[in-house]
This record gives sequence, structure tokens and C-alpha cells, in this order.
Amino acid sequence: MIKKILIANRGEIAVRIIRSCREMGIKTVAVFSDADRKSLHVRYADEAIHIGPAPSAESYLVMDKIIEAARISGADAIHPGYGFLSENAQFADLVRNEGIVFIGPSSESIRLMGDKISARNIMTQAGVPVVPGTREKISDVEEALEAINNIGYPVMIKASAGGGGKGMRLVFKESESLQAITSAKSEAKASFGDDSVYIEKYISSPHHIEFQVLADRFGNTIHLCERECSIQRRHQKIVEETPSPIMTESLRREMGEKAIAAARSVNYEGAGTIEFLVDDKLNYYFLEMNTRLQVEHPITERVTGVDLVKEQIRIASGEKLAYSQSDIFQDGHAIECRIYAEDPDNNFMPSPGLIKKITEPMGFGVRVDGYVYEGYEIPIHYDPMISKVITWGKTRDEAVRRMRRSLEEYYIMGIKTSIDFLEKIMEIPEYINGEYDTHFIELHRDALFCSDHYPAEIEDMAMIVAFFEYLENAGAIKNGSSHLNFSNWKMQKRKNNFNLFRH
Amino acid sequence: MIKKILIANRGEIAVRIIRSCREMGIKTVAVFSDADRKSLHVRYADEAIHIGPAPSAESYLVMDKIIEAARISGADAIHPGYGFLSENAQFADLVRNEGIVFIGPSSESIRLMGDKISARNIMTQAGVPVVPGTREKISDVEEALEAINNIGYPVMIKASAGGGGKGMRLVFKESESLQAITSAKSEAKASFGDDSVYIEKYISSPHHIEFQVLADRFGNTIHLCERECSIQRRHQKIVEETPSPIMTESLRREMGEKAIAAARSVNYEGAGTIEFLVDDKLNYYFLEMNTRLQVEHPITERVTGVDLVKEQIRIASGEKLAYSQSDIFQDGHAIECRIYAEDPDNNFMPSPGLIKKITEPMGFGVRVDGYVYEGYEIPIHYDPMISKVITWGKTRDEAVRRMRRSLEEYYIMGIKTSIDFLEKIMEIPEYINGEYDTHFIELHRDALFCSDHYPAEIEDMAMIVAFFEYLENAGAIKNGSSHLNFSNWKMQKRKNNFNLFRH
Amino acid sequence: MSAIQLRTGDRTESIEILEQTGNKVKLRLGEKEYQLDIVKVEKNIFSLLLGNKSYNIEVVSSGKKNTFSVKYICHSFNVQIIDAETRYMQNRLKASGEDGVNIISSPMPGKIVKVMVKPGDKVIAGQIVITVSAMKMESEYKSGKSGIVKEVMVSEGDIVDANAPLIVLE
Amino acid sequence: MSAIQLRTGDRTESIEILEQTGNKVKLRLGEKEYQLDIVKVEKNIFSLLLGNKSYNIEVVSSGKKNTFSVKYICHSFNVQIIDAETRYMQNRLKASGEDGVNIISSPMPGKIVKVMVKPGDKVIAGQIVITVSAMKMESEYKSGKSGIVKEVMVSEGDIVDANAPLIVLE
Repeated sequence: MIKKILIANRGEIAVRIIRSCREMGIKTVAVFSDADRKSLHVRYADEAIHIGPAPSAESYLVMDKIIEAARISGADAIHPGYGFLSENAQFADLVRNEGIVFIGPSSESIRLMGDKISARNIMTQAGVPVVPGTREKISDVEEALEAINNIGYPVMIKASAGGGGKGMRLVFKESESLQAITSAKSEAKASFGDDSVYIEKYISSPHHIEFQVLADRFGNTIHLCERECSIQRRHQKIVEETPSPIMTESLRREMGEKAIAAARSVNYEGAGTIEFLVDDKLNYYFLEMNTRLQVEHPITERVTGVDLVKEQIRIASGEKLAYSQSDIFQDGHAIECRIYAEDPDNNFMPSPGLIKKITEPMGFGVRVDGYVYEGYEIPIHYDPMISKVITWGKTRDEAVRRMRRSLEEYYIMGIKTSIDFLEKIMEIPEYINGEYDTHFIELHRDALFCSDHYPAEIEDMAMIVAFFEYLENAGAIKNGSSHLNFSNWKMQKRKNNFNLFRH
Repeated sequence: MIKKILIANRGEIAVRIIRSCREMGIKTVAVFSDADRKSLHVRYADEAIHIGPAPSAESYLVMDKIIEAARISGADAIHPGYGFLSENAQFADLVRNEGIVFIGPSSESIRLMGDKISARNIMTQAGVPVVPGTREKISDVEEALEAINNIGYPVMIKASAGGGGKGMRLVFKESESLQAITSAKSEAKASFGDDSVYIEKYISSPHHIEFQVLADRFGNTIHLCERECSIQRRHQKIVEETPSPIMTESLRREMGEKAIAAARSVNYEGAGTIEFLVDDKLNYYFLEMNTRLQVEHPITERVTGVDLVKEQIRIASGEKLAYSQSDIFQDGHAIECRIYAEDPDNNFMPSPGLIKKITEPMGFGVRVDGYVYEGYEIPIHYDPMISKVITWGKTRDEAVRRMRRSLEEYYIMGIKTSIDFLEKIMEIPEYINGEYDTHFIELHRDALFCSDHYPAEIEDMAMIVAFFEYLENAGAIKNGSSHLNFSNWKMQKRKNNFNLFRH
Repeated sequence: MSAIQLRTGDRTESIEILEQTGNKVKLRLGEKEYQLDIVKVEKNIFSLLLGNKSYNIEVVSSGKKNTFSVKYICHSFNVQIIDAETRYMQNRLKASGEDGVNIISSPMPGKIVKVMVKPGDKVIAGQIVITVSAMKMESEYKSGKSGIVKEVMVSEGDIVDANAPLIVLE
Repeated sequence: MSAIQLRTGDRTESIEILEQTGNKVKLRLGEKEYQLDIVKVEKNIFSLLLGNKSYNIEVVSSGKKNTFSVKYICHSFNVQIIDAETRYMQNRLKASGEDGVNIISSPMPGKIVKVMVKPGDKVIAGQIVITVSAMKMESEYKSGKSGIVKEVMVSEGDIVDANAPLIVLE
């Protein structure tokens, strides 16, 4: 069994990995840049090693420094977390060549899944559906019509030489197709001097649904059901849930089998995720495989009860999977909201800075995975995600209500965060009813970005509080009731005490 | 459905109830004494009403004040929490006579279960076993021998007029019984002038195991399995878990049925708990019924997924139980540790006072239900329990390790707490193996109260940290790196900024 | 007029404490009178009882003198306290004509990636003048007004705070 | 001897900073030299790196001047800083004979339930002199020494802080 793990990462995921290591009795080594001396992962780990200046390219991304740190500390394994070097095949090789365990799949698996074309080909061979489309240029109208018929409506016609929307046509039915092809071709000709096109299935209301898999080195591969990740802003997930509101038992079984087949096709080992695009008819298409832990892994942990980091470590230690497929079921419903240090009302502009006050939600069915604390200054150099709130409910409705309650309890002062924005999402009827796809944020702009409506009283209270804070800062009410630490009798007693020892 | 609930309580349970109300969209009203203006339940509730001076007898226990507060705020229901007025039949009547819903059973149920003798008789009639024993004085030796044979060994012979251990004899086998009876009788005669005795079954290694029940007003009663509560100090539970390490599936079914029978025998409605004494042969005996929510209810919530406060509210609103017995099963394992403001090394002396710093545990499988925060001064007037840590694991072993990790993460500075003491419990092999009964704390005194062993380095580090804190307080390193808020470049920028607007 | 005024958004109100006994305060805000129980429960957090209603309100300094960011659940307010000193400073600035200075400042902390102008350049409102990067995202900033660049206060590669002055126009 | 000394339990050591560059400190504690990276990360919390080992240590004032409660996981220490001022005060007390005063003080905050002695009474070591109640629990306190009660500083019903002086013996 692994005895000491170096975590080649920072932020919430480093802290989260350390927690599982502690529960397993495994020692941990943190690495940190100049900007991270005060970061929580440095404080929580058993050991911590400095690896360079603030920019990732000079610290967290420098393979030699990470490996050197592992050598210095005597770590027998490296956990890469997500991001940084986690999907770098060369790093996996370097680590293993040093005789250190890399907690992740083989570099070969990383390489095959890291290249979109090779991944698409392997999936097709493994019988996993990919988004249908022509993969060669078409110039002939008849050929184009035939391709469309093979693919099925709706389709998107795109100029081969295209870009910027020129020569693009969305076709919903056969009666439109001839006209669409000819006009696309002529626009393409006019724009690029090339009238060839290619045709792809158009996924009109897509869902991003992914399957978590676990595989050991003995050929045992299981899936841990799906995560629905369609709520995105700027192509980044912000709310995830499991089960997916659109999932059926038979589709879960089918997609789960495909996910296992996908993992098996590259001899996958460890924890990985197969991402699919699912259309409104519940057709699904392979998108990509993430060969590492996902940000949103906690919702799977909550409904299946499986600690995914512990399983990663056990698999990397050469153990057999402790679970078979029949052990895995989803109990209840879990939602994750990602808290970013950003200003949603200002085009999601990053908002690093000093955390002046933080109050985290607690109670039944609430998990918070974060890394910032009161007095911590979030550096400008890294990802703006500062924490994740995960709620669980016996039903989806309960999980949503619990999330709303938790976001209400969550206060972070000093920087802008996405907490209020997420709270608004939880109040949109379509979200509450589970009727959404990847267009959700866009569709509900008005409700999500609208200015606040509140009773006039609230503004008055805010002004009054500012006034009292001002008074206190000015020392005007120093001995008044607003003074935090001591009630009056206590002050009295303390004074007596003091006098006694001095008289 | 109930729209606004007054919580006739304080501390962690008031906050916990408010959380469920928020998730249900129900408004909440807090009540508070002079000592509790800054208490968290006042801050979390939608409304808060002052009800008198600090001592409970002049505030939280004054029925008229509570009812008046409900009337003022327009609350249509009162949740009594635990302790205070929660098992006061007269209060339940007064509330209902005001046309306000009392969230709890009928006053009749409270009364019947509140009296030990009536409860014992009702249980006997309902076929629920009670601790066997004679209920009349015995003077005749033959009669005493016959009673012992009926009860079965071991038995305790006690002087009817007794006290202080005089005239008491523990008898393990028949060969000892005649000698024991005669010597007990003569000692009783000498001590009290009365040689009559009575005989009770002696439970040698008892476990405190309780069953949670839920009952609606339509006669549906279910149990939510057991809680093992044998780890006690001064007859107060400090660690609870579910499932019980000694429980078997068939015993659970049998005791669960008896718990349901017990609740039915008093037409119970709401959430209640049947406490049993279980001996090392797994014989079980009714001890008492608590006709309210228990402190340790969260472990049941965690393994069954049922939010007990919500169920209380739904039942009180006149709804039918949403669960049938077959819906209830224990998923994984949950442990609760109660955090007290007390000094375990000093005979558990209370330690109220100012919380100078608090860091709560987080992450997968951890729930904290508390009410104290940084800057809060724990009053001297109420219960020393300040929070509860609940951990869950797929297995008991995982739950124990997670509890250890959580207690390690939990820092409360300014007062003494039981956190370190609980951490020691989690390290005792017998606890880890689930081999314990109510004698646990007593049996492991040496390990639990022993002085710390630690590397000399730790003491050195502690001295160094104290020195640096002293230096900082003395202002010696005001602009040094130990200064929390601003890194150097920031100070520089701020200065520029300031100059700019002033020049 | 020597009373203290509070400003949030476009609204300015005077405030006056009429009575105070311990936590219990009677005050006038603009035309309205409030009777409330206000107590600072934690660093940066006040608990208010108005009637029976309980408000838990967080407040921190916004970085500017006498200006506070206040938050109640999802509602945020920026409140400026206008006391005698503030008024004096404002009047002085007005008298010296210095309030006419146009400063383009950084809306977020970050690293200066590119400065597109130099002293003496003419800029027009809406022109992109600087690029700042933070947390893996680059943002371009436009000048709000037209004018001549008087001073560029930062260089490429500099790390700046939010609200740090970047460019002075005249 | 002007160096600062630290006392915890029975152990007293002198401490001296030999070098300091930013967080990096070289110091001597008693006979041992340490090279460490020490930084205050939060109010009351220091992070130390010694070699590569990471320590997260909490420290608060114990209530007494220059005395700190320090905690590392489940290990607690009470550390007193003996600087020039402390030594001066201690010497003064010694010279005036005032360190001989015997004070029975409250080991916990609470309410005085019963005072069993009055000025002029003779008490013997081990005699119960006062009952204090807190958090639904009553505790009886014994006198540690024998002597004559000089002063009773509290009355029944009083609420006292931890370490509050209750009774002075002479």
C-alpha cells in the first residue's frame, strides 16, 4: 500500500485529496509556489515543499520540480488532481520512470484519449456512438443530399473552408435541404472561393451528461452512473447534478455499458469520466474522456457512497476493485454548485483578493469543499474556483431546496463571488422542474442578471449598519453595547482582577 | 400546511430546526433570553422575540411567555426541540388550547410515558419486555429463592428500605443464592431495622440501544432502526452510532416491532424514541420513551436519508406518513460525537466563555450541527453542549476514521472542549472494534485521561509560536511578513492610491 | 448642515440617533423613524431586530475611506458616509478643480499584459487602452472619456490591485 | 540577563532570533537551533514549516499578560513569555512580599451559589469554602491552603469570570 503521497496541485482539490489520505493513514506532501505559502493545502499537508515562483508555468507545471519534491520528501506516489499536469502523458511516464506511482491511468490511455481524432476513431471501433457527420469535403449536391439522408435531420451544413458563420445552414426538414445546400455552397464560394461543404448532425437542445468509471488493473471496470452538467457559462460547468432529470433506467444501463466499453478500449485504469452529448430524443454521442478526477466528482460520491479518491489510491496501489457493478446504485439526489471568485454582473470578471469574512453553510445533507479562509488572499495567478457546495436530498426537490438554503447561509465578504447568481438559478422554475439544457443560462439571462428587487426597508437597514460600523471605527461607541468581546459585568470583573494583582 | 413556526428553544437544536423550516419555505420565530441576544438562533430566524432574563426558569421555561410570543408573531405552530418544555404535558395542552399546533405527541402520550410506573405497566401489557424483578417486598427466604429462579441469574438482591449499597448482594449462580439472601437480610435488618428485600435482574454489560419511531395520526407507525448510545460519561451520552455493532438483522426486526408496539400502546403521534437496555446475551428491556426529538437524531437521518424535523412538521400538519416500513433501511454507518464546553481532564468541569477562534471540519461524509461562532460568548446559564459532529462511512471503519480526521480538523480556541477527549475515544482499539458497553469510559480511564505523549519538537514549536505572537502583539514585527493582510506590493499600491487622491 | 449623511446609489439621506439604551436605538433616516435593536455579533456582522424581524447583515470596508460594502442575503449595497471631513475634502477638491482629473483605474486585481497608449497620446472614449490578466482570463479596458494621456502609472508585467490608478487623462 | 525567556510547565528556555529574511527565521531555543519558515496565516493561527514538515498551530492569549495558550492538534501548552517587564514586576512583588498572598479564585465562570466562610474565619487546606454553578452543574471548591479569611470578594448570586478572585487568605 502507498505510504506517502505528493499532491501535485493546489486549492480545493489538494485539500480534498489530503482529507482522504488522512482517513487512510497515508502521509501527504504539498507543493507550493511563492503565491501559495499561506494556502490551505500547505497547512493541511504533513509536509510542504516550495517549487518556485507564482506563475504555474514556473511552478505547478514544471515536471522536474514536482518529481524532485517527491524525491526529497520520499513520497512513493503522486496524485495530480485535475488541471495542471493531470492529463499530461509525458509527466505520467516521467513519474513512473522514477519508480514513483502515478495515481492515474497509463500514459498510453492519456495519449489516446487526449487526441480528439484518435479518440473518435477508437470509440467508433468500440461501438460507442459519436456525433454523426461526413468526415470528407463534399462538392456534389447529390452527394450532399445523400449524406444528409444518412445522417438524419436536423443537420448543419458547414463550409469546408469556413469560419464566422459564413456558408452555414441549419436544415430541419427534407423540403429545405436542396435550397440550403445550394445557398450554402454559393455563399461559401463567394466568401472563401471554395464551395465544398461538410455535414454534421445538429444537436439542438444538447445535454452534457457524463459517466464516472472506475477500473482496476485486473480488467474490472464499472460505472458509477451519470452526472448531468448542462448548466454552463462560457462553456464551463457551474451546476451539476445526479441523477440527470432526463435519464431513464434503461438509458442509464445502455450508456453505462458504452462508458465501460470506452474505458476498456484504451485499457483504462483508475477513475475516469466519459462525456456524452445527449439530444432531446435521448440519442447520445461520445464527446471526450477525461482521464483524471473531475471537479464535480462529489455528487457521485454522495449518491453512491464511494470515496473516489480512496478508490484511486487503492487501484494505484494494485488492489482489486472493491465494488462490482451490482453494488452501485444512486441513493437520493445530489447537486453541486461551483463558487467562483468572479463578478457575474460584470461579464464574470475575475475577482481575486482578500477574504474579509466567510461563513460556510452547515447541517444535514450539506458538504462544502473549499480552500479559502478568513484572512486569505486569493492569488491572481490561478483558477477562480474557490469552493463547491454539494447538497443531497431524498428527492431532487429536497436537494434543490437544500441548495437554496445553503447558498443563503454562505457569506463571503471582500471579493465578488457567484453565490448570489447560483441562488437565482435555484429559483428559476425551469431549473426547479429539471427542464433545461446547455442553453439554460443564455435563455434565462433576464431573470439571472436582472437587478435586485427588495423591500425599501432592506436598503434602509444596509445604510444603518454602515453608519454603525462607521461609528464603531470612529471609536464613538467604544464602550457601548456594540462592543464585541465583553459584556459589562465582565469588564468590571477584569478590572477588579487587574487591580488586585497590582495594588 | 403550517406556515410559521415558533421554536421554543435555543442553541444548536433551534438552528437545526430553522434549517429544515427554511428548506420547507416555512417562516420561523426565535425566542431569546437576555443572555441570548447574540445567539445564532436569533440571527437565523425570520423573527425573534425577547422573553425574559437569562435563567431558564424566567424565560425558556415560562409557558405563558412562549405562548404570548407565538400570539404576537402570529406563529401557527410551536416546535419545542428537546429539553426545556418539550416533554411537558401541560405545555402541550396550553399550546393546543390557544389553537396553535404543538409539534409533538398528545399530552396524554407525554403523561403516560413520563411516569416510570405507568410506562412500565403499559409496556408489560403491550408485550414489551421490561427489566424483570419482584415488585413487592419479600421477607420469606423460600419466596425469595423462588423469585430468583423465576427471574434467572444474575440477580441483584436489594434491601427494600435500602440505600448506599447496604443489604445489596449480586448473585451469579444458584449455589450462592441462599447465603446471599440471608446475609442481605441480616445486613438490611442491622442497617434499617427491616429485613425485607426485593430482587431484580442484573444487567451486567448493558448497552443503551434506542429505536427511532415515526407515527402519523392515521395509525401508521414505523421505526427507523436503532441507535447505539452506550458511550456515556456521568450518565450522559457522548458518542452514538448506527447501526449498533451488536445488532443482528433478526434482533433489529424484533426490537423494531416492539418499539412500534410501545408507541402504539399510547397512540403516539410524531417522532419519538424507545430506549432499551440490552444485555450481553442480546436480551432487551424497555427503559423509557422520549416523547420528542433526540440530540442524536442526525445519525438516523444520515443512514436512512429521512429529515426527521421535516417529518415532525408534516405529521403535525396532519399529513400521512410518506414512508412505509419497507422504505426504511440503513445505508452505511453514521457516528455522532457531542462537543461539550467542558474540561474532561478536570472532572468535566463546565467551560463557558468567549470563542476566540473556531475552525470546523468539512468534506465528504461530515456534518456539523452547532451554534457557536467566533466572537460568541457561551453563557453560563444553559447546557454545555455546543455542537455535534456527525460522520458517515460506507463501513463502520470508514466512519470511525472520518470522525478521527474531522475531530483533528476541529479547532475551538478560548474555552475547553471535549474534542481531544473524543479523539482519544476514536483511537481506543475496543472502540475501533465496536467492543464496548456502558462501562467503556470507566474501563478506559487510563488511556482516556492519560497525559499527552508527543515529540519534544512539538513543545518547542508551541514555545516559538507563543514568542512570535508576543512579538506581534508588542508591535515588534508590524511590517514584517507575519502581518496578515497585505503583501508588500499591495501596501505599496495602496499608498500610491492614497497619495493620488490627496495631492 | 453638520449632520451625517449616507449615500447609496443615487439616494442620499441624513441620519440621526434620537435615543439609545444599550442595543435599543431610535433613529431617523431621512424622513423615516426606526426603533430597532442593533448589535454587532461578529467582526463584520450586525444583527438587527426591527419589530420582531431578524436581519443578519454583513459589512466590510470597501477600501475607500468611509465607504462600506453591505450585504443582506443576496442584496449588496455600497454605502458612503458623508461626514464633516468628507465634505471638507470634497469642497477642497472642487475648489482646486482637481475633481476634474480623469483616472482610468483597474476594475480588478491582476497583471498588466499590455498598455496601448503613452503620455501625450490622444484617446477617445471607448478606445481600448490596456489589457489586464487575472485567473487565466484577459480583459481589455476602455477609456470612459476622451482626452490626452498625461501619465501612464503602470508598466507591462506589473501586478496591480483593484481600483489601482492606471492612466491619468487631462 | 536581558534575553527573553519562555516557560511552559516546568521548562524554561531562552530564545533568540539569529537571522530573519521574510518568513524564514533562524533562531535558538535553549540549546537547540531551528531554521524554519513561520507565517501568521489567520488571526490566532501560525503555519510553520520545519524542514518540510508542516505545522498548523493555534495561539490565543490566556487572559494573563504575556501568557499564551498554544494548541497543535490535541496537544495544548500554556506558554509564558518572561521579558524585562515581567521580571521587574515579579521582583517587585517578591520584594514587597505580596507574592505570599493566598487567593482562592474561580476555576470557571459561573454563579456563586453559596459562600461557606466569612472574614475572620479560620480555614484548613481541603475545606470546602464556596459553591459555584454553571451550565446546570454545581461545583464545590476547596481551599488549597490553611489560613484566616481576610476578605470575601463575592456574594451569593454574583456572576463571576474564570480566574476571578473569590476569597483572600492571610
